[in-house]
Amino acid sequence: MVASTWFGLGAALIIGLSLFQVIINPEPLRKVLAFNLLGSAVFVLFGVLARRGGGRIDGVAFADPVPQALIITGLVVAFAATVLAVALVLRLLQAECATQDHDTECRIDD
Amino acid sequence: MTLTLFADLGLLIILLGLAIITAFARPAFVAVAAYMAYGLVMALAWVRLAAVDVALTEAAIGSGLTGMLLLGAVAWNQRQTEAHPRRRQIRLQVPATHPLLIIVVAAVCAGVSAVLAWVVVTLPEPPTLQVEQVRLALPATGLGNPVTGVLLAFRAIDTLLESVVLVFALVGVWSLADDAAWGGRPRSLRLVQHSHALTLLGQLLPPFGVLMGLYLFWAGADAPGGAFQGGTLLAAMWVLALSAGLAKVPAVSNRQLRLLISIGSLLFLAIGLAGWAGGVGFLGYPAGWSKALILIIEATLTLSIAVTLGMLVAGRPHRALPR
Amino acid sequence: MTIQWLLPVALATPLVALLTALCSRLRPWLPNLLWLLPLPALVAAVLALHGIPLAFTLSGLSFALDQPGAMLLAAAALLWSLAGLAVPAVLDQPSATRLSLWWLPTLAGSLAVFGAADLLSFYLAYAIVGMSSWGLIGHADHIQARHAAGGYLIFALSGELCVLMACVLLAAPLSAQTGLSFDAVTAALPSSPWRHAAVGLLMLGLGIKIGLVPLHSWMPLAYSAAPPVAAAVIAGAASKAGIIGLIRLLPIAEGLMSTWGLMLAVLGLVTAFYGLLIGVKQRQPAAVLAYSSISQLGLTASLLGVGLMSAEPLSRAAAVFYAAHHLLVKGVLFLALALIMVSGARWRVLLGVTLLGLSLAGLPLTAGFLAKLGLKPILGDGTIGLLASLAAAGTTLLMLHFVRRLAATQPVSPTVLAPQAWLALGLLSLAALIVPWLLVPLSLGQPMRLALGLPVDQIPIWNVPWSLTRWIEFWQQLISAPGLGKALWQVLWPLLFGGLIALALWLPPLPPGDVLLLVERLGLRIVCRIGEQIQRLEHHLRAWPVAGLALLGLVLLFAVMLMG
Amino acid sequence: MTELAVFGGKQLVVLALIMPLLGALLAFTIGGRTARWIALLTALVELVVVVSLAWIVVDQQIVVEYQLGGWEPPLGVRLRADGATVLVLLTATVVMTATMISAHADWQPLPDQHETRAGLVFWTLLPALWAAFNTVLLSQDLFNLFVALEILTFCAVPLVCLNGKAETFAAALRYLLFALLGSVLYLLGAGLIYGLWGTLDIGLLALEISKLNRYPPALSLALGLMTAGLMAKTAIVPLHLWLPPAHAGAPAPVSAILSAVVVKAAFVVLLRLWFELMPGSADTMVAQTQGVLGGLAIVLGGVLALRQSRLKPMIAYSTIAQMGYLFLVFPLAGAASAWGAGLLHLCSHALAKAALFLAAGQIITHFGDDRIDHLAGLGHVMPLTLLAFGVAGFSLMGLPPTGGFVAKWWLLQAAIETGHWGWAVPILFGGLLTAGYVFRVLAVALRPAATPALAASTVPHTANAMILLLALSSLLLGLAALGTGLPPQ
Repeated sequence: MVASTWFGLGAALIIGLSLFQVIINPEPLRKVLAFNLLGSAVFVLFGVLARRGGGRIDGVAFADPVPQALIITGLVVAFAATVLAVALVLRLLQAECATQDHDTECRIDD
Repeated sequence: MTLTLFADLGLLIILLGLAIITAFARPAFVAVAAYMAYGLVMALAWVRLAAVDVALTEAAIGSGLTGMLLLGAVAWNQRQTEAHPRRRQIRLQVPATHPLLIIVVAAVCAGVSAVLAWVVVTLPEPPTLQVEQVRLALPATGLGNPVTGVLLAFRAIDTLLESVVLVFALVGVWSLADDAAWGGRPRSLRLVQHSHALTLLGQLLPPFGVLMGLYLFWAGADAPGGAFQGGTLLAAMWVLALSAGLAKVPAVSNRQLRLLISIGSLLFLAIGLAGWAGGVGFLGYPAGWSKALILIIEATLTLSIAVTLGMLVAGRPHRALPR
Repeated sequence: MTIQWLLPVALATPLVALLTALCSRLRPWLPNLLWLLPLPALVAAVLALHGIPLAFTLSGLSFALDQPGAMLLAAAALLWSLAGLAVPAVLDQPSATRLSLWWLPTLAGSLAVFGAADLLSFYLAYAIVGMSSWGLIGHADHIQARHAAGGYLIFALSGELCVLMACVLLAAPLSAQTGLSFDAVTAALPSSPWRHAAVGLLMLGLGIKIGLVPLHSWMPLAYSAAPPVAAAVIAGAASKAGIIGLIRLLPIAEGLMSTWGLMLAVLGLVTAFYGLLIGVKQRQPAAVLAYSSISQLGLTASLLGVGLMSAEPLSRAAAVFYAAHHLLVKGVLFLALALIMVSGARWRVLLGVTLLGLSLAGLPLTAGFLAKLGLKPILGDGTIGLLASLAAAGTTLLMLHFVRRLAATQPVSPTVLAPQAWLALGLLSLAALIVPWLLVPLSLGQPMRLALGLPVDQIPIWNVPWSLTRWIEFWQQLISAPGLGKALWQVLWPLLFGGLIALALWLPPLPPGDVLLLVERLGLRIVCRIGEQIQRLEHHLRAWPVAGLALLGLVLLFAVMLMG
Repeated sequence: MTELAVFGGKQLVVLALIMPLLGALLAFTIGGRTARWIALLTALVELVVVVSLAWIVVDQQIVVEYQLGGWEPPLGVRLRADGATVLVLLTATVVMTATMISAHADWQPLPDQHETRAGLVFWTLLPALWAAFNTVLLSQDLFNLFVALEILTFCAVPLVCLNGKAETFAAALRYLLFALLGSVLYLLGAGLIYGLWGTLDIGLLALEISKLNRYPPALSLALGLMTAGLMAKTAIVPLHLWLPPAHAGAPAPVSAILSAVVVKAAFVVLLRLWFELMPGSADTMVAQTQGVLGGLAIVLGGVLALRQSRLKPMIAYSTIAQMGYLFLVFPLAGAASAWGAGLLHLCSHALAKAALFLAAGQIITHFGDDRIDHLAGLGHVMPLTLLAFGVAGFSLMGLPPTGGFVAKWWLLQAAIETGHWGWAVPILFGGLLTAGYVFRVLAVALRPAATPALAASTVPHTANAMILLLALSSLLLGLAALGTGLPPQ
């Protein structure tokens, strides 16, 4: 088995781990973190596919450029998602603190 | 051969360990720190997978900016928890889930992992990918880096959308402001009131960083690098300067700021439309002009991305401008 | 000169009037216009009866007037017009305005259902008339009306869904070339693999509309909750949508559905007697009329059932006539009730009501006599014929009971009605007495000849233009027929029998709605319980871990399924 | 230069995609009071563009294809517009334009203000969302679809909490996270497919897949991942956790767009996957499962809608039920009419649902109460709004001659044609439930008010006109479909 396949297996494992966290962990920040982990593992899988299609020219390894471009786009999109999610969590925190100060109940786990 | 395989396996084991810590560590700080470390090691892994462009992006955005963002959020969360000890934790779900449910979820996740692993092992040989097509088409673009070719020529629409994603994400972040704070500046990024070390760093590092960022963008045409990597580095330098208190975050109502943010996408769109006039269609480059046009697009994109990423890290406006 | 524009204009007039309701300044005028709006349809129907074919197609929906449709349309338009005349008199201004908003779509649907020439347009009109009747029934603002309207809605919707499914099944064997015309539908049905399901669903759906036992419970509640003037048009005209549906869609001429025919005949007869039995125990005059409607519509259904059983196309003709007659008479009876509830009982009105009520039972020299006579050759002299005669006896009993309850009706505060209301009642009564006589040669010609022992000529039943000379000739022949005396007695004996029983009997009252009330309370509780359980289930499904689990579960499930 | 002089179908396809994008960027850059006018102008131009495109495609019976940058797939990305695409495109355009016009007076800056937060966000993100939706419709590239779907989510989420109420932040977060989960799964699937054939173009992939006798494990897993991920974004039961709070909590114009347009995007991609990549998959177990979930959604959504006490949550649950109908297309795909039925249902539901939400918005603003039991007198105060509500409700119920009716008719026909009678049961039962909640509102609203002194409302005429337009479009759509004849071939 070549090294890239090992990376693929690792990515599969990390995907399972982070999916579990995304579903089970109740804290939104930890969910966001797990999402990032999940996304990065998915990109590794892309990278493994790219590497499989590559080879060596003049001793320098190269990989299929298309998945690489897709990963770069995907990383930026994932960053945008993270920013938005974190901003929402912070805003929610602030709203929660405000309601706490007024000592009123606010149900959000429904 | 075996030596590199051992090195790769070692890298993989470190990655797995850091992933497990990220996922399962109790304190949020530890988890985020582990994730940042994971990102850096992952950049190494990308080099091993022969994807240097991705390695640069991963290090800049995946590990650096994301890590910074999460670290800030965790810190803020902790401060608020201390300030409001009776505050309920925000949860999207009831935490005390039934143990049976947890076991079932774990089993299903393990199932997904197992099927994925099986699929990875049984992928057909030889792979049918696009290495050849890209190599044949690349000279027409005048570029030397195939990844940049894919990003800015073959799949330019993806890149255009990717650049606007950042703009709209920024609008989304701003939308969370209080109505009273609209038009004002985001909260100051200064971490501590007065730190000589940070000020020094803020003064020393940016010139090098900016240089490096500009190089990354310039090199991107023929070597690993490009607008996103360069822009991220520039943004990081700006953020550093902001946290050192050397510069002020601009107000969100600032016209110039908004133009800086959208100019990259607008110019991209304009050059894309000019393709019609050049007879090569939307998002096409007339023969001979392509490298120059791509460089212009990349230059403005780098600028816009840098400003947008910096503003994204700064967050929603907090204080209204004095009328 | 072409007058093809008349039919679309006639059918669209109520809808156009509905549009004027959008202007708040015009809205209060609507009730005063109600009598005018059905008149184009009346003209169209009369022209069609004179042999001028009217038809049009709009965006896949085709409408045309053949003689059965025109006959029912003429009667319905008359009723709608005259009842509309009475509306501003019996209701106060705001109430009448609100009623008009539902009156108009119901009117539109009720007229269009007789003109529909294919499956789609029929279902369109049928759904419109069914849905907008809901507004007429729930018009009054009291709990009883809401209750009745809710009950009606559940029944009507279930019925409509059955009809929809039946229509889809009927349309299934058709291709784009044949289109969805009724002829194509009934022609294709016998060989269709879905014929039994289609006819069964049709009977179920239309059975709800015409109140076949045990699907009748909504009718007494609805008719007694609705304002009587609205009940007049619903019981008179709107309910005939079910009859025209049976006439159009049952493959009577094909004779391949004898089991279904037998079922419909038996169910119809059971309904006829059931309506009578429960009806005589009612105290509210509107409820008595409702049960009478159940009974009469049941009899019509049984007539069609016998037709289906024995492949007798004449049954359609007889049913059309029977329905048209019932349409007008039921309209008069409800309208009389509407006027009396406002102004108090008057002996002249009661006398007229008695006469028309007995017309339903077949009183000689009334149009009802003709209707009963037309039934004879189709139902035959056997058990079914005897039962039909007994039903006529029961109808006599029921109508006398109604007159007694009507006489006892005391308005809360007697008011003097505008003369137009009495004019409407008078004209409608005259129409109910006279119009059927005019229609007889077209529809009942052959059944009556059979009944009277005259030779049946070869004139086709449908689509003979109506003319005065033909009409006089027809009656000259009939009056000189040898079998007239016997036929007269056959129709008269049940009437006398019923009258005698009416004198002898006095029964304690029952609440309207009978079975529905018993089922309702239990049913509601069960439905609420199920709803609660579903809500609880949904709440659990919305928990994040459960939804996430479901998502991953689906991923694995799909992957495994695709790997096969 | 001739290309510039005459806008053919190819140019129109590109314009349909980038006009809203340009509008969004300009609205953001210029901001202030001008943002609104830029967005409205964009909508009008886009309306002209899409109508012309639809005219060309329908009139000339052609499929317009465009290779972006001139690069042929598998290297480049291709846009494609066929009859079905332009129908959905046109529907979305009508909904968007009508919603924008009806909301044009909302969130205006006060005289001493330069711009408002909600105003800038609404007029920037709505055109952006539109651009993303159009990309989803037109793009033929699996990864490009992913990016477009992500933009759609990123624009929709901030709009959900536009009013800044605490509970809407939680709803928005829930929406974002679940949608992200769906996207990640989709992306993973797309990656695996690239690994198999080195292309992401739907047309090329369909060719490859048609050569297979048996699906390799990677393809099976990829399709499973993509299907489930997209289903999470369409909020099919049991993946609907995010929809009710988000759609009910958002401002009414946003709810209208979310329910009418946004949930449909993922469904369109799903249709592409199953009808274009794998034609003839109607009898597979997956299609049956999708149908079962659809039936479940119809029942669950209908019952929950009946049990809501407020107008907007009721309409939100109605969306869940109506999405269920769409999923019945998969098991019935063997019949010729199923595809048309799904498309027609999608469009008529979009129009009707937008009308319902906008009407609910006007009711909340001008009647001041959206508790269903408190609506007595509404018919007197806002007759036009209620009329539009009623017509739209009838379309949902499937009363003839609305689009909802024709769609239901065709679905039933498909059920008979394929011999899978069982699917008729949820279709018919769902109609009963829908009628239940629509009539429940009408019954109360038509009652005279408890306090008779309710003044006639001052609902702006433009808003009423737009709501009526949407409701009537749903009706006209049905008539037009009837005009094309039955059954569709």
